[in-house]
Amino acid sequence: MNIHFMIDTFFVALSGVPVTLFVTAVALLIAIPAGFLLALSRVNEIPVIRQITMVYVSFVRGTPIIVQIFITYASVPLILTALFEKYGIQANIYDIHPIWYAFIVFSFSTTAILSEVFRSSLGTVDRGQLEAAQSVGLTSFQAFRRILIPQALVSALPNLATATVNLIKATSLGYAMSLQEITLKAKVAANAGYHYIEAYIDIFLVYLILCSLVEFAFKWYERRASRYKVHHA
Amino acid sequence: MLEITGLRKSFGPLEILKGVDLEIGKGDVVVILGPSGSGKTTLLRCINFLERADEGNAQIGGLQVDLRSASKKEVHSVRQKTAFVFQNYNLFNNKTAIENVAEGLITGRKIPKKKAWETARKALDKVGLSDKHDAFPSRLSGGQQQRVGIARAVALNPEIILFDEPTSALDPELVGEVLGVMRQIAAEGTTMLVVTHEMQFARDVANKVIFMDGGVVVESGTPDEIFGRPKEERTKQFLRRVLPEEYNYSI
Amino acid sequence: MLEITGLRKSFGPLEILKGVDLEIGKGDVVVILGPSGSGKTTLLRCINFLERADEGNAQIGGLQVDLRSASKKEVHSVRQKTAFVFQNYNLFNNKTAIENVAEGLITGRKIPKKKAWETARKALDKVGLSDKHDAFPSRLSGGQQQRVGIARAVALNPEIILFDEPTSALDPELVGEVLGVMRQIAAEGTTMLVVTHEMQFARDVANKVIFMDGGVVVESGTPDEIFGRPKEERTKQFLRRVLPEEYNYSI
Amino acid sequence: MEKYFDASYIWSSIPALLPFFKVTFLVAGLSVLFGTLTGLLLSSMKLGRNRAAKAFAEGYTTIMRCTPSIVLLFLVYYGVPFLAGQFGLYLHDLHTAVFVVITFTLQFAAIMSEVIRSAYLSVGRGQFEAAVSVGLTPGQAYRRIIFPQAVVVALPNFANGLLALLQEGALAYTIGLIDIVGKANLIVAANYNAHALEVFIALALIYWVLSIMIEQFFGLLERLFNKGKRSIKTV
Amino acid sequence: ADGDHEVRKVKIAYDQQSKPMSWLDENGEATGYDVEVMKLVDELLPDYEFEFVGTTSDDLLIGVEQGKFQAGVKNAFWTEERTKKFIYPNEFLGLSSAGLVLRKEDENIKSLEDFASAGYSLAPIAANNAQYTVIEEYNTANPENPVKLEAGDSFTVDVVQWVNEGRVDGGVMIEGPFEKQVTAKDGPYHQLKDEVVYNEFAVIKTWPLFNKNEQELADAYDEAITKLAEEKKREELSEKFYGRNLFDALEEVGR
Ligand SMILES: Nc1ncnc2c1ncn2[C@@H]1O[C@H](COP(=O)(O)OP(=O)(O)OP(=O)(O)O)[C@@H](O)[C@H]1O
Ligand SMILES: Nc1ncnc2c1ncn2[C@@H]1O[C@H](COP(=O)(O)OP(=O)(O)OP(=O)(O)O)[C@@H](O)[C@H]1O
Ligand SMILES: [Mg+2]
Ligand SMILES: [Mg+2]
Repeated sequence: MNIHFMIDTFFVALSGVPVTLFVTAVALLIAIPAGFLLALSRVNEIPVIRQITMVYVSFVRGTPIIVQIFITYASVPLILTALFEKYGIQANIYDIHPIWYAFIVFSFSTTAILSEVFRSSLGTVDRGQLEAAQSVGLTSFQAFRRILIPQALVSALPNLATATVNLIKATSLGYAMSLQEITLKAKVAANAGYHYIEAYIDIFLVYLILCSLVEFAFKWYERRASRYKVHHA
Repeated sequence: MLEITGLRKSFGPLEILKGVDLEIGKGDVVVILGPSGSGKTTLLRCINFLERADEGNAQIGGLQVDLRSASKKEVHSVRQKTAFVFQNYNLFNNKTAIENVAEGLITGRKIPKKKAWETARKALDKVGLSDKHDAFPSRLSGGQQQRVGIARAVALNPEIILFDEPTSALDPELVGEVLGVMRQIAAEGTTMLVVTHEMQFARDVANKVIFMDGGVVVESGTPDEIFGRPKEERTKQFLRRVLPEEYNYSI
Repeated sequence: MLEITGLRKSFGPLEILKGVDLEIGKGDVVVILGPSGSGKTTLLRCINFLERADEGNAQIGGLQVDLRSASKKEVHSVRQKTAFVFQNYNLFNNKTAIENVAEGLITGRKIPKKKAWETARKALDKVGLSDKHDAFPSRLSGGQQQRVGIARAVALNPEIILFDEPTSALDPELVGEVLGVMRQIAAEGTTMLVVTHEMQFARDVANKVIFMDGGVVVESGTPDEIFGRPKEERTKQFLRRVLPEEYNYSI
Repeated sequence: MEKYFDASYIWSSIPALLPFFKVTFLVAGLSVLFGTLTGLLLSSMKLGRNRAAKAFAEGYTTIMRCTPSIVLLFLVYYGVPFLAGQFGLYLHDLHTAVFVVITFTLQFAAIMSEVIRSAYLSVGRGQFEAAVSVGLTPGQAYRRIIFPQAVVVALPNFANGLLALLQEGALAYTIGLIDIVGKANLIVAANYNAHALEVFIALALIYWVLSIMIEQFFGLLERLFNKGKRSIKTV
Repeated sequence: ADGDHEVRKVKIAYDQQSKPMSWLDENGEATGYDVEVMKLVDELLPDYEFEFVGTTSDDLLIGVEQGKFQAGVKNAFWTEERTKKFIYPNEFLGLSSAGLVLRKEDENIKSLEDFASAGYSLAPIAANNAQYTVIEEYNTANPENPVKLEAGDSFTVDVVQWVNEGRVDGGVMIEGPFEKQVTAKDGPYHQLKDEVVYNEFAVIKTWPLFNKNEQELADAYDEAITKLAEEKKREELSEKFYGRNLFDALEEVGR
């Protein structure tokens, strides 16, 4: 074991954290509203959208992310070029930074997972809350924004935390798309001297720290958001 | 003030309201009595569009609406004219007592925040909760929650308040508390439509009592008429079962 | 039959029961009254070991136990001698009405299945649920659920049944129903300890009334003594607030 | 696009991939079995009164949730034989699948401990109290009353965990286990990396069909166990 | 083997997805240039019995270092730093021709210098791949004119297709796979034979890696490989797996 290398590489791996967090943040920013809308479409049983949502969710939940990454990475450029050629659009899609593929893949998969999270959390809010809001003159939109969503959020938070932690871990597969994140950086550093054990330990440490912090932040926020609740023994 | 005609409502194959007519004047306190399942709650809910009626018209504070096909805008204006006090309170769990009361004023009525809080404070004080403004519903006793619910309705200063069994989930000591508050509001001239099992309240406060059964209004009249000289057999039967014997003696 | 001495129980820093003594003879129907929070539920729960007391002894149907440190075996035999009717029913959600009643007989008492079902059927019929044997709790009305709860307790034929506000969640018509069933069971000579707010029931059925407040027994006696000539100021105050005025007149 | 994409590779890969499903299945099945049992133990530690056990179970869950599967896989694959070696046991000859099963058992146990804990808590305490009050022992109360009700709540999350496990199992090929994903990689390698897209599409199709089957199956189970429970439509 | 000697079983790991250097074939057999040479070595060593264990590149490196495997073959190149982790024997295992896959019109780019000067983009290379090391070393030696090197994963990158698509301007490939994909009549990309070219820029020695405690095994290997070299066995296998006898170019091999 090469401790010196391990310490150096720990910081190399750490330098991949911003990319990881960036991808995570973008995926969440897209997936939270999109997942919420999909959840609403299933809850309210909107005909066609509901079926499409179900098929989509089962695909994303059912297939390994690495396979989704691969398919996206390989086929999106092929499809786009074909389209561009057909419509005579002058653009070089190969200049696209790999992070865009990461955005696509992780937004899609997180949206599917969050739609399920939100669906179950909306179910925990009593219908009476909506009725009470309407009876004091709030519109449905206002009722959702001010009363229902804040309450649904509380029961969604633990699952949201799990989804976020899983997303952060999943971005490590971004190495397959040359995404300069934690795992790839550590492994590149390891190559010169074949220091793979040290690299994996570094990767382990970085994720452990990162995910523990995220988990801690969610727990803190959950306590804050649920301060209106009484916890029974 | 409020006039309902030909209100019908079914759930699936079950017809719950079979043509209900109703008239309430300004400042009236009307009590609806009736056995469980007779459609009292459904009636209130249809008036406030929490359920869509299958048929029926309403005239609420000068506004004429079709209870079946009212537009979103009409629904909204009816709700602006009414307030609902729920049997199980339905306070906003994520808001404190005062926020519960202020919410409808600020977001629904667009009243400036400062003024809304002022109104909310007064309403809570009126129901005797001056010391609980900042408590979340989960930290309030049943009677206190019900009073916040009433304050929430009163603060809106609506043309009519609909009460759905506001005391049935309370223990006897708290019942007195809540009825006292309602008495006071009635005395101030607010129009009220109250579903309740509290005969005492009906007799003391109401100026009209409606007896419902099986989705229709069986009988209506002054409290003295209904309690003292009920005409219909069904009404007599119900009152016999519900009133404590001593009460009957004392009439 | 049942004798409790020196029962104490705290939750954290809060002392809820501050030394309660109690004696019930065979066939007695004892009603416990008291304001909310006085420790009535906690008392019943300690007797059935749903809560561990901090101190106290009990003698239940010939069995002497320490309420604080009873062994697992002793707890089990006390529970075999008692039955509990919960305020909020607590029926087994995953079992039909008849399975709810039979469960304790088959699994707890080791009674052969056929015989247990026979007993369960009879118990349900007795509480007027002959047509609901196979319904799941979620498809029963509140009054029906409460009656299944009573049938479940009665079928065990225990030495004593503990009731915790068996009617407080019911509407007035159902209250009558449930109290009727309890009257009938009392008439059959079952020993009962009942926490209730139903004064009518206390007066008609109980042969002893206990008034609790602040974790102690304030006063106890026959219904006539408690309702007619209460000695303690606190008792009088409570009764004034809880009893309908007419009821006071009629005494 | 036609120049590179040849759908016939999809159809020819499927029959080549399918037989390797039994490896995936075996590994997932064993991990689910052992993971659920361990998860049961962990959740009882979390719910119990022993503070040290509780802290251990909670710490364990956090660490497991925060460790990428691939890292855990390597830690187990090298760590377990290393530790065993300290006690004079030689484990390097164990089949790779054993390490994969250990890894996913450890991970699945963490997930299940949370699933079981929340399912248990969702069954009101009143159910337990009612059961002992009619003379059941605590053991009987758990078995006959609490467990059947908790299962209903746990099922959807259990299905989630199972699907996740099947996916994560895809990583087992990194230590040389040839399950269905490993086989896909071998097919791609045998083509000198050409036409990988088609092979992976075939792989995705298989997984997709499987996940739909699992979802349907669990939907069925839910309806079966759901007797007596009133399902409330959301919003 | 003489009877009183116990035969020692050793595990030789190989990268199972690296055709034609080493791979697991359709029949579940280990094969490829590296594996076949090691099989011949095994035959010459009566005291040893080789067991070939297929795995991935990452696992192979960790496994050999930890002693899970006694040795491993994965088309590994030599670097100074790696000698701290592994025993490199005295004798190399084989030769690897590394070249640039380019579009036909870029035929004139013959070296990494040319490629770098043109400012071209290169297909990502898996970080644990020997080719990555080659480019990295070139970049270290030519800091003023580096190749745009990006790490990725081998299984997501299909060099011939990417170059032809225009997704990248060039990619590094070993000659063997290129032959089998494009030049061979039944190759999956035979239809592209007039659109892409392969320009060799280096022939490099490849080595087996031995665990630090396996000096004896490494010495035994050296002995055997010397014998094989005399019999020109490696040349035959090179012809068989790479379609060309790389040993012809041995003179020019720098390292
Ligand atoms: N959403 C619904 N779907 C189907 N049936 C319903 C629904 N809501 C109410 N009902 C049925 O309509 C009937 C009348 O219900 P309603 O709640 O109006 O009675 P109520 O007079 O308020 O009775 P209670 O005094 O018990 O509150 C009942 O038989 C009830 O089962
Ligand atoms: N598990 C608990 N932890 C802390 N405090 C408790 C707990 N259970 C009960 N209490 C407190 O003990 C006191 C007595 O409760 P108990 O339920 O025995 O009252 P009660 O007489 O049954 O009242 P009610 O008529 O409202 O049912 C209350 O102040 C209650 O808040
Ligand atoms: Mg009602
Ligand atoms: Mg109580």
